[in-house]
Amino acid sequence: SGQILNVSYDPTRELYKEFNAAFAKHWKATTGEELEIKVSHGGSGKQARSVIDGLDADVVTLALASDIDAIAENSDLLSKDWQAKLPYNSTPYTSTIVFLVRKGNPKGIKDWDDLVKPGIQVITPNPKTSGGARWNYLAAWGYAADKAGGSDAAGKEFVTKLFKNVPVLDTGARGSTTTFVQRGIGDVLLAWENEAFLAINELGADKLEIVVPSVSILAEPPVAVLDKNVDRKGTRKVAEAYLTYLYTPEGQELAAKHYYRPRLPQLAQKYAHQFPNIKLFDINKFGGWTVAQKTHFADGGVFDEIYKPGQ
Amino acid sequence: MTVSSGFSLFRRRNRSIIPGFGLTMGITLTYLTLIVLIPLAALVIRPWEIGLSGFLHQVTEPRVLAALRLSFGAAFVAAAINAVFGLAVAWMLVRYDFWGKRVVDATVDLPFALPTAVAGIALTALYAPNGWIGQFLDPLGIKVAYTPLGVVVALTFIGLPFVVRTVQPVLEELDTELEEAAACLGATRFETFMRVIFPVIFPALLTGFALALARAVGEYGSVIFIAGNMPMVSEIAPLLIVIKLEQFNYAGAASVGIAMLILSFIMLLVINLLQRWSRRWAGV
Amino acid sequence: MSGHTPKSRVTLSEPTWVKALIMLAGLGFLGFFILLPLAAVFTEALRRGFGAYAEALVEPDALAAIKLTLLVAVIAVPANVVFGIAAAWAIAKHKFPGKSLLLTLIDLPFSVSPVISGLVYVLLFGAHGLLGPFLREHGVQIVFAVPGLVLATMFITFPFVARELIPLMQAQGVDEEEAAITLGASGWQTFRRVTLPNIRWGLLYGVLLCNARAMGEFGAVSVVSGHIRGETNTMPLHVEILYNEYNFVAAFAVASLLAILALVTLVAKSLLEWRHGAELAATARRH
Amino acid sequence: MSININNLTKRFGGFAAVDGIDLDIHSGELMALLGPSGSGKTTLLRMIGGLDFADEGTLLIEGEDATIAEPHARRVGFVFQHYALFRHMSVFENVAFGLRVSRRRPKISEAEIRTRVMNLLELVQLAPLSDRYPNQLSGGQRQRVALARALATEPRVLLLDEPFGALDAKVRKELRRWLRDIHKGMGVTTVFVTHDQEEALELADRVAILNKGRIEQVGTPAEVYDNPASAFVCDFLGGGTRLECVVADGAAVIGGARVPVVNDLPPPGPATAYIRAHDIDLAPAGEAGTLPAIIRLIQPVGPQLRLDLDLDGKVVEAVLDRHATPLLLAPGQAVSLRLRRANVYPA
Amino acid sequence: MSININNLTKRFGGFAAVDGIDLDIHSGELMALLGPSGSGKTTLLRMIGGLDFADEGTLLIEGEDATIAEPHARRVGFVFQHYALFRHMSVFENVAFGLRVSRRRPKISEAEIRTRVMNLLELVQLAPLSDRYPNQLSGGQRQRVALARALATEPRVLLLDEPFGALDAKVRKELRRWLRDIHKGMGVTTVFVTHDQEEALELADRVAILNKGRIEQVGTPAEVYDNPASAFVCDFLGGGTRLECVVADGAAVIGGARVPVVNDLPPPGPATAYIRAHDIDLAPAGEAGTLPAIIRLIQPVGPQLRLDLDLDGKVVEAVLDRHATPLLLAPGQAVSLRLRRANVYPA
Ligand SMILES: Nc1ncnc2c1ncn2[C@@H]1O[C@H](COP(=O)(O)OP(=O)(O)OP(=O)(O)O)[C@@H](O)[C@H]1O
Ligand SMILES: Nc1ncnc2c1ncn2[C@@H]1O[C@H](COP(=O)(O)OP(=O)(O)OP(=O)(O)O)[C@@H](O)[C@H]1O
Ligand SMILES: [Mg+2]
Ligand SMILES: [Mg+2]
Ligand SMILES: O=S(=O)([O-])[O-]
Repeated sequence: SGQILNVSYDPTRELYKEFNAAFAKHWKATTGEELEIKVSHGGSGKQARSVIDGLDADVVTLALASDIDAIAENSDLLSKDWQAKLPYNSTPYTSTIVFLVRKGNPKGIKDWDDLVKPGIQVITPNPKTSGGARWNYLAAWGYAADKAGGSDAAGKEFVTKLFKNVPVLDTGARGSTTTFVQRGIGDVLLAWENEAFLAINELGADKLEIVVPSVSILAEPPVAVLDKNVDRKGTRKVAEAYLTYLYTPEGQELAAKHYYRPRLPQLAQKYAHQFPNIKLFDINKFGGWTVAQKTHFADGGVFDEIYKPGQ
Repeated sequence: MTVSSGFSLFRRRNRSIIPGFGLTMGITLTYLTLIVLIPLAALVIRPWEIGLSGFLHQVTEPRVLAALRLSFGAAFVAAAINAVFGLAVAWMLVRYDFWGKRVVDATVDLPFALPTAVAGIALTALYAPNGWIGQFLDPLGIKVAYTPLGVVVALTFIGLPFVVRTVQPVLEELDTELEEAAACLGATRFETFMRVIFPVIFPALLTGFALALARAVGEYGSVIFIAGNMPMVSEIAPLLIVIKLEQFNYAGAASVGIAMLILSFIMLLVINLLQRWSRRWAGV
Repeated sequence: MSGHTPKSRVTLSEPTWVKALIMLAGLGFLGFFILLPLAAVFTEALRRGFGAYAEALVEPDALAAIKLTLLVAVIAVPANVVFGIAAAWAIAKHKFPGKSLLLTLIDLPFSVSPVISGLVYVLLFGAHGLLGPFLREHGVQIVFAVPGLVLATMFITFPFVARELIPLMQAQGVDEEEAAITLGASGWQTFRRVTLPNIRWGLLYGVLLCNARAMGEFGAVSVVSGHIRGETNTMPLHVEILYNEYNFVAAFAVASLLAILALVTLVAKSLLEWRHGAELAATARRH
Repeated sequence: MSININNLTKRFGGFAAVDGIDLDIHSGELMALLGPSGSGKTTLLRMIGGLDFADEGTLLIEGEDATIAEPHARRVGFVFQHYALFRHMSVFENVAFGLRVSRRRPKISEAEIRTRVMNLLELVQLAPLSDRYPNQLSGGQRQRVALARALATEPRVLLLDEPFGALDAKVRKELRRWLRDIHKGMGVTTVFVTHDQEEALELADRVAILNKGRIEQVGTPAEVYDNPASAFVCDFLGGGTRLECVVADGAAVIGGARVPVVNDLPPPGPATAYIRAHDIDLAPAGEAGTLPAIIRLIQPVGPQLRLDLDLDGKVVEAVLDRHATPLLLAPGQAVSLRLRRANVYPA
Repeated sequence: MSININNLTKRFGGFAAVDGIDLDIHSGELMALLGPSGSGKTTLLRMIGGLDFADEGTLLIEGEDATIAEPHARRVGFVFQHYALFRHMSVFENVAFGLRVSRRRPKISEAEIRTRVMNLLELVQLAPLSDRYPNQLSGGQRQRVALARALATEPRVLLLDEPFGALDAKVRKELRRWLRDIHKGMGVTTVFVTHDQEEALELADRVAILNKGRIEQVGTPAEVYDNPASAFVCDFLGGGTRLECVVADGAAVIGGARVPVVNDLPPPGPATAYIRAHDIDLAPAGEAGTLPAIIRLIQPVGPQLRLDLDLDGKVVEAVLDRHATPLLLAPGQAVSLRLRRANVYPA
């Protein structure tokens, strides 16, 4: 019987729990082989680092392309053009960033501008360690920059103000959700759309509600096969099938069920009612992940500047 | 007498009568080298690729400095709190009889045994604004969780047993005759404590303080849950190491690690000197 | 005038209000920092009743974590026991130059951040570490696998047994060993029949604490674990995972198991102290 | 500075460690409390010093009731068996301690403290060591520091618990004379505890002999040695060999020999006699009024000759002056014993 | 079972704790190593026992070189000062230990171990306590267990380090006699260390007196007491009062009085004389050949009268027999001293 390891990020726990079972069944049905699928979850950056350091993964399913880029850059596990190997930029599902507020929206938060008002506490994880947080950051930046006619200065000013309103920086998306929901800290949580839905289901529709901003970012969590590992372990076939299965209607159904926006047009349509209609911009606005990562999140990047003393 | 027996004579005259030195020393050094020294050497040589200037640049970044300041500052405050209250606890356990004393005594060691992550989660649950304790502090404007104060709380928790457990035996062995002698000479209870008891337990108190401090400086598991992790404010140095690691900045992570080691070492050295000074009467 | 009430040892007690203040400070401190966190763990664990509690513990991933934790402890603790006894024997029963340096080195892991303790093994055995590539070529996986967890745990708990035994054996001196040797006992017989019985409670105490810490370590193992569900998650890591799945009851249930372990350790320890107080009193009790 | 103890009792649990003791200690006197271990000596001394408080009875110091007074109010100096020196203070600071914490106002000036401490250190011959710490001193030196410290506050009464108990034989002997001299010089009422008979007899003006919390006898060393009031006292003060005897005609009859009795004669009938080793003379075998015995062992010890003699299967110890022993003695030899005197108590 | 020690030396760092010692211990003898603290007694004993190894010199036991032999190969029994009993073993098991770990083959049977241990416990009078643990015993009892344990392996040589050092005076005296009896009964060559002169003189067949790692004198108790080979030995063995004198005409002249010299006379000229307290007689003031003195203090101690006498400002101690002192003495009285004998050494 075979075994593969999927190294993923925090908010996909529920999705892959179900998806793995489904794929194992599918695999058994098509090949007759028993398949055991192991998963590892954690902050997206940490997971990428583990893979680089030798965590023996067959596939990675991370929060953003730059984390897989980092793997390609810092190891020889997969080639730099990994993103071209699967449809839709190797992103079988997408998501976006929405706001989670307390029931009844007591602070009256409607859109991004409300987040930088004095006295509003915003909860987001640390962009240095969390993939989700980087999407949060870029979504806010993009909104402000667009509003000012594409001015980076406006974007920077906006996120600087925004992070002044952040009282707690957890290391991962899940930590932030707990802080917001369980500890009662903050007025608004910036969250993956699927996290927001999950939080409402798991932790109480009576306590929370989702606020959809006017504009947000199209978050594309990518997937990839780690060539070197699968070749060494002889699992290439099953690993590729595993990721391809994400693109099948079955896989897409499961993604949708867990509030990821499906890519396949017919399913996207089927679940359109489930997802609010937001104007979305994508990462290319920032010149792609490689540039965005370097400009904003690398050591000495814009995000670090926000936390320079005396500001 | 042959040469060889002459040699063995020389050799055997200098040996100790208790056997097993070679074997046990061998085991000790081998294990120490494999488990501790080689891995730490790997840490120390890691930043070489960035050179000394790179190292200095890494550790003088404002965020690194702030984190180091927090880690060491909060650890210092926590150790100080433990010194004061730990002394009270030790005193209470040694000098007073009360119901449930044995149980209280046993629980002092809990922070040794309780996993730090569990402690972190539990403390956060308690001190969050809606927690058991936090709900009473919040209206007073006292925020514990997600502030440097929270870091101090977590570090106080993990350092708690050290002071108690180093002071307790010294207090137990403290000859009550000393106090009686002081009383006979006309000292008040307070004078007796300050002039007779305290100087004697001070070295032990210092040891406990140093141990609590050393443990607290590097603590990670219990702190990240309660700290809030705000850069420049409540971000501890070990977290910064983790963050740097996740940025694939190994040299940076190792640099911060080395900076912590060096600072801890200096700090412990100072405390050791202070301790030696405070026990100058013990040396012959 | 002489119808006084007898008092005793007035000279050695504080005024009642001082006494009350000290008790209040001591008990209050312990209450806030020990009792409440402990109560919080159990309250949360039993929030959904005992059924949910038990269920959380027999869930396969939880069982795997428990098994892994035990496995790690079963390897790391005996290794540290052998080391601790050897080090204590060499240090307490013999004279040699550099003894205090050796003592300092033994204490070293204690002042090293757990994160660093994990990091050093990644730097050594990671795919880009000093030895990693070589080991990988030969199919040896250390970090992100059980060996890494064991190594990090060994590092963290390295000083525990030695630290417990050294002061104890130093306080006991070499008289009894010398006596045994003059009576014709061999080195091993001396150790087995004279030294070991004398240090057994101190040793057991050291083992208990070493074990508790080995099972409870979080920071170091978190760095080298890889967090593979059902495979490289120890109990503390599993607690974090459950917690991150919003499965608070299960998280605290597993945590409470660790807390129970801690409590059992402490009860065993205080029973030991109660029955063998004098023997243990010689140890400086530092960890 | 006299001390009057009246029916003093101290119980631990149900057990009376000091059991209704009456004792008067005169002003300026050097009094020994002598008794076996557990006889209550320390307990009594601690009550005098105010370190323990009596369950019953009263204690007057200089006529004032001090039964429940605090130690410092009694103005006693206490010297502990194990010295209880402050380890972290130099010799000087140890002695100065009582002056520094004094409640007297105005505070004693630093200059005066210096003078007084150095005078005391001169007295105990430790002035050159004033900067040392206690653990840099020998046992005898420590004991002297302890004494100087107790004297610094000018106590009315000096109490010492087994002052030389922890010292070795030679130092013990030296310090005895020294203590006697100090006491003579200062004249402070002094009570010391000991379980060493020789020490008590050599040092004290009067000796109180305790047994099981009660006083058996109080008197000068000569009184208690020559005329022990009870078999316990006699035995405890080195009573010598114990032999059965019969009291008849105003003397003790032992194995047919009449032995003069020095203490109050018990009523006629069977009794117990104690014969001290010094009170035995050797005579050639067969002399009248003597007891036949066989020499088992001869041991010259310094100026003395110690003999173990076999008297009807019982070992009798005798001590002779080595230089004054005319007989040529050898083990196995048959000799006669002449018992010079005995202490006799009812059986 | 004789022991021949030849030029034995042991250094710690640069310091010679034992410095070229030669000593022959005869078979069956009871030898005392006597000396002040730090004189190297323990170090020498440990080398004999094989617990330390010499830097120089040789050590023969029964003619065989044992300089570097293991303790068990030497077949010595060692009794440690603080007993070093195995705390976790009963008295029985302590004594049986040496038999159980014996390398003799075939193993000693359990039945035989039982017999031998119980015999030994009978010998040391502890048979009823065989099930107790060391901490349930008194000091004297522990010492006897330690001795029984050392004897169990039938050593050729028994070594004891301050065997009674930790016991109180009374018990110490009892055990002395008991050890002498045991030694007599078993006849095993025995070496014991002590710093108590009386103990060495009373117990040993011969005494070796150590000073600073060297032997000052070896001889029977009477020899070393009567004829101390050096001022150190004389002083250490209770030399008495030290007085300046001049050697002339085969005698010592002290303050005009001629005093017979008992030891080898030093060359004429200034010298130091030691006069023992027992060697002083009192005579009415003004008698010829005497020294005038004034009585400072009279202390009856048991059977003796101890006097402090003032001789030209120097305190001289004298001991008289209380019952044989005809003069009526009082402090302040002027008397004459007749010095019976002196030990004299070059100044
Ligand atoms: N604090 C106490 N609690 C219980 N019993 C005590 C206490 N102090 C003394 N005793 C008991 O009282 C009795 C007398 O003790 P004390 O110390 O006065 O004797 P001692 O004559 O000084 O003996 P030693 O010569 O051994 O010092 C002993 O039986 C002792 O066990
Ligand atoms: N292991 C050692 N290391 C260094 N010096 C030592 C050692 N053992 C003994 N000495 C020194 O050697 C000298 C002789 O010591 P030893 O113990 O033989 O004396 P001792 O005659 O037994 O004295 P005591 O009567 O105090 O027991 C002392 O000055 C002592 O300090
Ligand atoms: Mg006492
Ligand atoms: Mg010695
Ligand atoms: O899991 S996150 O990387 O989105 O925090």
